[in-house]
Amino acid sequence: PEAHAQEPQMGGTLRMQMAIKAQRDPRTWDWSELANACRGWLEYLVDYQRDGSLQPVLLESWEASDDATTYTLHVRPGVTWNNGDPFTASDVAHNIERWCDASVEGNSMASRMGSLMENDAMREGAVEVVDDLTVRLNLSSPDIALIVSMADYPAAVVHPSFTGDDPVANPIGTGPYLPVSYDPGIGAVVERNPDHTWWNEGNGAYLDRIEFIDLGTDPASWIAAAEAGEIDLNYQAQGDIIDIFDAIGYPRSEAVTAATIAVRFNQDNAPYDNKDVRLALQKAVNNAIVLELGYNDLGIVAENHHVCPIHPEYAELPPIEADAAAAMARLEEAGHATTEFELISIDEPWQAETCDAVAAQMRDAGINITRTILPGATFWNDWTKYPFSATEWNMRPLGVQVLNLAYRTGGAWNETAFSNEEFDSLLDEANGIADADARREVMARIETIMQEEGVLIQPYWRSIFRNAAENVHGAEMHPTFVVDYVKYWKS
Amino acid sequence: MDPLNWFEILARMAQQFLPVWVALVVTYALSIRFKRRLGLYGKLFDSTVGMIGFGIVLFWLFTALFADLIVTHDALSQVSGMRNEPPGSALRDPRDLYPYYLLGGDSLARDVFSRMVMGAREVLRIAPFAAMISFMIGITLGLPAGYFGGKLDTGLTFLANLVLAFPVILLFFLLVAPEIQETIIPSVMAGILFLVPILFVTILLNARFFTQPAKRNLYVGGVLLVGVWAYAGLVFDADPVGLWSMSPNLLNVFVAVVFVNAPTVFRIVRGITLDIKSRDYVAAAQTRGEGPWYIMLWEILPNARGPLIVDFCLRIGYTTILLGTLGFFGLGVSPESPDWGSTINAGRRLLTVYPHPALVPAIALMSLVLGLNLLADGLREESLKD
Amino acid sequence: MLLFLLRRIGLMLVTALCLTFVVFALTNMPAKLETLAKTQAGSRMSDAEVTSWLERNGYAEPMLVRYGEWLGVMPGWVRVDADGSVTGRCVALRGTDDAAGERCGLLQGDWGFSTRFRAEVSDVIAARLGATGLLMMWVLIVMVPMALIVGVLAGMREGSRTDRTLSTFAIASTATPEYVSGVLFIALLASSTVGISPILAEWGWIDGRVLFQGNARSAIEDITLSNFTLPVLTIALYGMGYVARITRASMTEVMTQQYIRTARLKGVAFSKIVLRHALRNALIAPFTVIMLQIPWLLNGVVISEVLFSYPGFGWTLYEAAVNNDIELLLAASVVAVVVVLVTQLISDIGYVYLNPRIRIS
Amino acid sequence: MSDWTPNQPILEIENLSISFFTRLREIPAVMDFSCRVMAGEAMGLVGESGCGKSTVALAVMRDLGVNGRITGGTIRFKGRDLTNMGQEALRKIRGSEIAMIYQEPMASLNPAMKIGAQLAEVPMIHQKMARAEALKLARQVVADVRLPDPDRILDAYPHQLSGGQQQRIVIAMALMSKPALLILDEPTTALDVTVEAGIVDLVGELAEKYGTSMLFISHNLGLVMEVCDRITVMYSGEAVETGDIKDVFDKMRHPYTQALFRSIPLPGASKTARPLQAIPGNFPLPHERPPGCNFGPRCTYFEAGRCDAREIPMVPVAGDERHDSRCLRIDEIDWSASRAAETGEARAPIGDVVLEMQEVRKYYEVSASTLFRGGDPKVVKANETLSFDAREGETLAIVGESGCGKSTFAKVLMGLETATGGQIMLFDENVQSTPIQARNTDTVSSLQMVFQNPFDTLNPSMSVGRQIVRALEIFGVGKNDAERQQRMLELLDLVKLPREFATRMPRQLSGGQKQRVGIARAFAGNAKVVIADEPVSALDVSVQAAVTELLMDIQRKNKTTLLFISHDLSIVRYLSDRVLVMYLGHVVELGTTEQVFAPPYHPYTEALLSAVPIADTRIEKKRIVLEGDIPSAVNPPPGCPFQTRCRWKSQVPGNLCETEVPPLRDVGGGLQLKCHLSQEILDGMEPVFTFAAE
Ligand SMILES: Nc1ncnc2c1ncn2[C@@H]1O[C@H](COP(=O)(O)OP(=O)(O)OP(=O)(O)O)[C@@H](O)[C@H]1O
Ligand SMILES: Nc1ncnc2c1ncn2[C@@H]1O[C@H](COP(=O)(O)OP(=O)(O)OP(=O)(O)O)[C@@H](O)[C@H]1O
Ligand SMILES: [Mg+2]
Ligand SMILES: [Mg+2]
Repeated sequence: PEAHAQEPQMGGTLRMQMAIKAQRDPRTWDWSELANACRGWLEYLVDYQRDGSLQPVLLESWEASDDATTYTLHVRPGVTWNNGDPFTASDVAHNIERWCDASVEGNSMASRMGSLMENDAMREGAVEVVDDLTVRLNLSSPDIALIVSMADYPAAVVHPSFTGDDPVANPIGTGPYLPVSYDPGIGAVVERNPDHTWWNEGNGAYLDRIEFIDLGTDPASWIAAAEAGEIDLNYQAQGDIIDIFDAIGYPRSEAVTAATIAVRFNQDNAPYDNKDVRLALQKAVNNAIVLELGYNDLGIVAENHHVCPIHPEYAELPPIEADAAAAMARLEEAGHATTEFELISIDEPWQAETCDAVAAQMRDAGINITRTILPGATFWNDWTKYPFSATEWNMRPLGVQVLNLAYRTGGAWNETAFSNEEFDSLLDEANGIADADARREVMARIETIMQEEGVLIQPYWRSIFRNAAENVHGAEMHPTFVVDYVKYWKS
Repeated sequence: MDPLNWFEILARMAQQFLPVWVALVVTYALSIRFKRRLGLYGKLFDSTVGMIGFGIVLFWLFTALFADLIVTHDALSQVSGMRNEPPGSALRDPRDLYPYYLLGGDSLARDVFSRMVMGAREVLRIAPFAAMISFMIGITLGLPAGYFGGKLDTGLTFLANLVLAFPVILLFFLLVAPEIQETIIPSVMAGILFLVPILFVTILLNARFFTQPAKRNLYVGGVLLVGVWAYAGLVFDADPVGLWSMSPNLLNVFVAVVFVNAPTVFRIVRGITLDIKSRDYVAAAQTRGEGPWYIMLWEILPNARGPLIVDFCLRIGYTTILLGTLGFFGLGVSPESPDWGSTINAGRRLLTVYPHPALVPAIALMSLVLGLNLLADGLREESLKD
Repeated sequence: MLLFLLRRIGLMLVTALCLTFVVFALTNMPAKLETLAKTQAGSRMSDAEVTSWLERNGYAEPMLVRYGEWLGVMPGWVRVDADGSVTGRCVALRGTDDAAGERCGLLQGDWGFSTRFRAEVSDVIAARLGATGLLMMWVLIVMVPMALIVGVLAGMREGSRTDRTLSTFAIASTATPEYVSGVLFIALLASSTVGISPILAEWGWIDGRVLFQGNARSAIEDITLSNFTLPVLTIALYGMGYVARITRASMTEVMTQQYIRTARLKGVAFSKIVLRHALRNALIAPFTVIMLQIPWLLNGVVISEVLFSYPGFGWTLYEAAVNNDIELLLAASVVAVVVVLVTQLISDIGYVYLNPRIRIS
Repeated sequence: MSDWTPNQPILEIENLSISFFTRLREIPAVMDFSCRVMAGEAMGLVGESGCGKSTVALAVMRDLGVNGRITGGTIRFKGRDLTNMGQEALRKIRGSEIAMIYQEPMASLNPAMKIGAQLAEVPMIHQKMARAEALKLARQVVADVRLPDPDRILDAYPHQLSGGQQQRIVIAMALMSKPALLILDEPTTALDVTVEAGIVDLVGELAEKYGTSMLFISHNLGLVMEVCDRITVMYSGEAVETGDIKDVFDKMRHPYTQALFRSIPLPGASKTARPLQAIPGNFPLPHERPPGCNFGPRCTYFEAGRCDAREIPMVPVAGDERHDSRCLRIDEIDWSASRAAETGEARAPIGDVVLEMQEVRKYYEVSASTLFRGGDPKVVKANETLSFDAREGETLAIVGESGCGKSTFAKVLMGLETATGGQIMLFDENVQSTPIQARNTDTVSSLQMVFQNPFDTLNPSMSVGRQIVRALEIFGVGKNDAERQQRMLELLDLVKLPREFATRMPRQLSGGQKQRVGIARAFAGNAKVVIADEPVSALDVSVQAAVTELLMDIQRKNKTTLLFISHDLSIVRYLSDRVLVMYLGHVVELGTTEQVFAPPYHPYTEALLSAVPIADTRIEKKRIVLEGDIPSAVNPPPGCPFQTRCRWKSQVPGNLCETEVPPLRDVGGGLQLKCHLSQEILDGMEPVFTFAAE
């Protein structure tokens, strides 16, 4: 049976619990679910693998210059769109241009393409179509994360005719599947496209049909559906839910990630503009206990600097220690012994629980803290402005990526209002070092600054989990929540 | 240490509840002794159903009162190693803490027993108070609507029906939303809603004592003083002494709950008023030349108390359920609050493996509502008998 | 009769108008619009992006104007972009550029567009109402006879042991809110680890892993005993106690009436007294209550549909509220008002037909 | 079947004791009650409210409810003991051999069943008759009770019939299977006198026709006299005297019976000449009965040590057949001795006009049926052109059937409603369109009202004293609380209530006591004019007398003008100076009491008088039974309001009665009539009452 199990089996219908949200332009996607539903026909230039490597998909290969300012992309030959058009270098260029259009609200790709942009649009000459199968990118500044960014879920490659908002309504793509139905909040169905020859024929597209079932956010109903045999796997399970799924015959698969929760201060708001306050609050919290109580010990302890041991450039610093008494003393010194702090979080259970655990630690130390939990819809309205709140950060393959996004002075997603010249310039420097080991030295200093400035309490790096029935294969949890159902199969 | 068995758990819980038992015994002994002199309350002790119901309600009431004496742990503190532990589990490292989690730990390693006890306080702090304000509003509007009739009645009834036509949950989603919390809407509504009780008592006393200005000024002045003080604290959070205050969140919940309940009370009061106003003693008051408010508040209202008290009991129960509903939709009061609704909702996810964190507050909530219902039933039965 | 109906319909319209305006006002507050923009166009948008999105999608006009647009008394908004493409409320709804500048609101039969479900509101509501209609039908089929039987049996002989037992049961059932009973039912009947399902499965009494399904999603396609029992039971149980108590009260009252005594002293047997003399009179009050319960059950429907993820009207209402789907919410409130007032109407008319005392005079 | 023969008693109750078991105590409602009804006999059962009349009746039906139990004695029906009969056997007897008729006709009929079905049920159950046949029988019985158009009635629901018609249906239902015994528990109390007269006639006739025995329960001695052959007087759970009607009425042999008769106004009684005598003290509650004779504490012939020593047995009265009394001193008392206080006080002098009403009209607008037919509102003409005046110290009685507009008039006068037209002058002040809130305190306090229902006039949740003090506060009497308190106690004295009643709650008072408090409250502001809207009609006869006397007393003392509204002509005759007879909102007759009660009469007054049952064997009465029902005030008949029921109509030439409202004209001596009848016919009218013997 062992050998038998290795051989992918063709056919079958897979039913997966996953939120189905209203579709829109891929570059503005803000939920991986949006991308996952479309992965059957919208493919990517490159894929990020579970093991951390990058695998070329619509590209065959690429090269970067040493200083990471010039990239040459080789387009995979023989790829066709499902309407029959061949896939060429100009399609690649067209997509990059789309990504660079910052005038589209919510286009998050624009923030990743900064080195190719100028005035909210693609810089003249940034992208050169060398020939039908070659594209050259000329960067204005070094960017080691450019190719990795192209594996991010909003970087789905669309046909030049795609204008509207909805990739389901007009599903022209290069992949082997086609959408059958798509009802936000209810579910979606994709089926294998019989009229299209997929470039990677034979290495996937095993399933005939995939049904996504949106069961809402309440994990109890996922369990109920599983108990009733209505789903084969879930999208993601958290905390005790994982155990329950285990118990009812849906074993878990784990992905160790650099995804985390940032319990961050906004330095524009008093009293968090006071570094002593920040450090005192940090000191009151034992990250290991937060991991245990807030996240069931399903991850690894983090060190308040937002660089993960699995990042290639991670530099190990001396361990941090919690000390409730010292924390309170420091707070007293800063004159905030009786100040009432308010920790805001979204209503997502694991985040709320983590914050509850953080708050409980602070309370144990004698700090006066209250909690506020906001529903998702409202939380995101002001997520960068809350004085003291927790934000979930998905994993980025490189350590510098999140730092660039979230801690650089004036960054759009800089929710901490952290502004430190040394940090900014060190980050610039790191961005230009393509070699990870070389980058690590700069990183050590960057991480230290983060800790010394008390930018955030980052209790842990979370592992993420998926439970699937035993006859589902290839569907192990992916660190960036990729559901590449093209590769899944059922026995 | 070994975990406790069920017998030990029960024994230890009974021990923790000692203050409640004492208070219960004293109350019952006194009440039964003097029941003939205590009017409707005394009659309650003639009805088994009523006594059981009252006992349950009183149990929770005393639990709320003596919560600080009863709890074994802080309701918010989390103890390492106690996540989802079953009832009777011993603490790994008790130090100076109570060595057991009597009813186990929840998913955040907090003591389920203590949370349930503190939850009683949380629930009994809001529900009766909200029901009371609803009643005052329903009464203040229902009396004139029933008494004067005409356009006023038509208008108020339309408004009441308007609110009643609103699906409760939609109303909650619209009113308890955090976005609304930041606007002035809750404050304005609270401003209006909390004004009514003050007006109510003022008119009540004025109607009664206007023939004796000295007394009237004293009473009304006193009421206004306390009223304005509480009002400033509750609505504007501007109480100089700091006795009265309400978080915007709570205020919002409060306003929403009152808003949902008041129209129903209005309808009941209006109906009773229509009935009572045709009685001769009302006519007698009219022939004395009494003002309409005196007649409404002193002639009609006291005689409507029977059904109103019954409904009040039911309404507290209903409000408790409503608060739970809010918790169910994540709209509840403060997030760590041990109130039963949110606790049930939090515990329900793990129900199939760790039933205790959800079951304990669920049973508590059920028993309180059941008690209130039984009490109302007993009261209804006894008030009909004479 | 006609005049009466017209008056009622008029009242309904006015109520709906007031109500939708309140809903409109509350859902269109700046903060809520911001939420909408973010759920629609990306949760991590900047403020400037939000403003421009709102402007481009017609949310920037004054609220009254937009309420007028929704009603259909004002022409829908139109926007001509620099590149000449025309967008607008009616363009989107009708699908042609010609419609720009027309009125397309409720009066024209356009219920608007649901931002959450990306579909015409009328389609969404129609589909979901159908689903809830089925649910309600089963709830009533289960609840009403059970409640009436319990109530009549209990009220038949006040104070008897049957009465005490059944009344306590009825009270307990009203004291158990849906979110408690639903949860208990799932734990008890729909879990393969606790409750009775594992035992039954072990004995081989049930084929699947669980007795009933704790999830009713599959009921949209095919209603089965297994997937529909729990949601129906959950709603029915809470309402049942209430109706049963009303029936009991009504029955006990009727049983003390003179005419029952007359019948007894005429020599009518007890069972006949209950069936022929008491029942009809006793059922007048519960009838009204049952009708008035229907809108009240909506609460339970929302909870139960969300709990069992059954996409009906209650679930839609929840989703619309959570996602600030303005036009869907408005339509849902109109439906709610209509349901409330129509049931009231039926209850009034039914009362008259059941109660000969009013009918003839 | 037992060996019962028709010459044995059909119902024989022996030493019956019945108790109700409440949570607090056992209430012995009936003790040692015996009574015997022969075939074809009508037995009357009289006594004060609460003395156990209904309990006896229900015991015969074996329907005492969950907490009632027969604790001793036997009830034999046709020789069979009912007390230990099984349910099934009982069911066979109920409705077929014993039938019962209750006080409230409306409540006795199932509102949701057609009359026909309810009637037909009886033979269908007992004789297993087919439905069609049963309906035919029903039709016949309905015709027997003289209901017009039986087919329509069989097909109607109860509410479509008037009260009188309903009561006839109830009687019909009882007669459906020709029962041997008919129990009637106050069958006419809820009905108007004119309707009552019809029913009483009917019952008598039918009993004769069907040969039914009757147990007739009533507190109205007059009624009992008209219907029954024999009577049993009950007091506090036991029979105190029983015998033939004539024997008991003329030669009563128990102090209670005597006292009862003295407290009802008989023709000839008058407030100045032969005042009523209330029985002193209160009726004992069943569980607070004194030892020995129950009536002892209230009896003028009470002899301590003897009457309260032991149970008193029933003893036969010498010289009479089947006449028993429960009195120890039956042979010692001089039963023919006239009453102690034979002379009443002189009537108060009558002063100036204090109140004058001119052409007062009150119309109500009512929108018809609320639900289905909206549209045009209808007008209820509750009062039509009322004109009269009242003087200081005078008692003006206003009589008329239910719904004729008496209370409306009172409300208009009080200012609770404003008149539609006309003038009301109170002490030369026009108060016609001034609602009460706008009147000044003096006017308000000088014009007060005593209400009909004693159980309703006091706020149940305020102590008696408080309610009086509140009136004092409002009327501005007294400077401070202490003074008002003092005045309140004086008022309690005035109405002869003990002072400790001040702290009692109304529910701790009996009906008569409540009514006294109501009176005290009305006089709190030294009222000059008091309107009493049926102040005693809800009270027991003996209490009635006491309250009436009290009102008279106060009137004499304060020179109050009393407007006494009533439908009870006996009491009106007893206490009023002048009488105003109303019919359908119109004043049909107005004159002094003597004038009104003697010919010439308005035809309506004549009928009203003849309908009054008189508990005096010496008086003979003309029987005039009014046909038809009282017309609705919403669409009154054209012309004379009474023309639809008037037996004199044929005497008026042409169709004057149908077309023209007659004017109110003086027919001599100040008597005013609203009638088209010519003076000769009026002068030729015969008196309704004649004293037979004298
Ligand atoms: N179900 C009962 N429970 C307790 N006491 C009762 C019950 N029914 C009657 N009684 C008491 O029994 C006594 C006799 O009542 P009953 O109804 O026979 O009087 P009644 O002579 O018919 O009076 P009325 O003229 O008012 O009808 C009263 O004191 C009453 O309070
Ligand atoms: N508020 C009102 N609205 C409409 N009609 C009324 C109103 N009050 C009284 N009526 C009508 O006016 C007429 C006279 O009523 P009123 O109460 O004066 O009669 P009454 O002589 O006092 O009768 P009763 O002896 O039954 O007390 C009745 O037909 C009654 O239905
Ligand atoms: Mg009686
Ligand atoms: Mg009246």
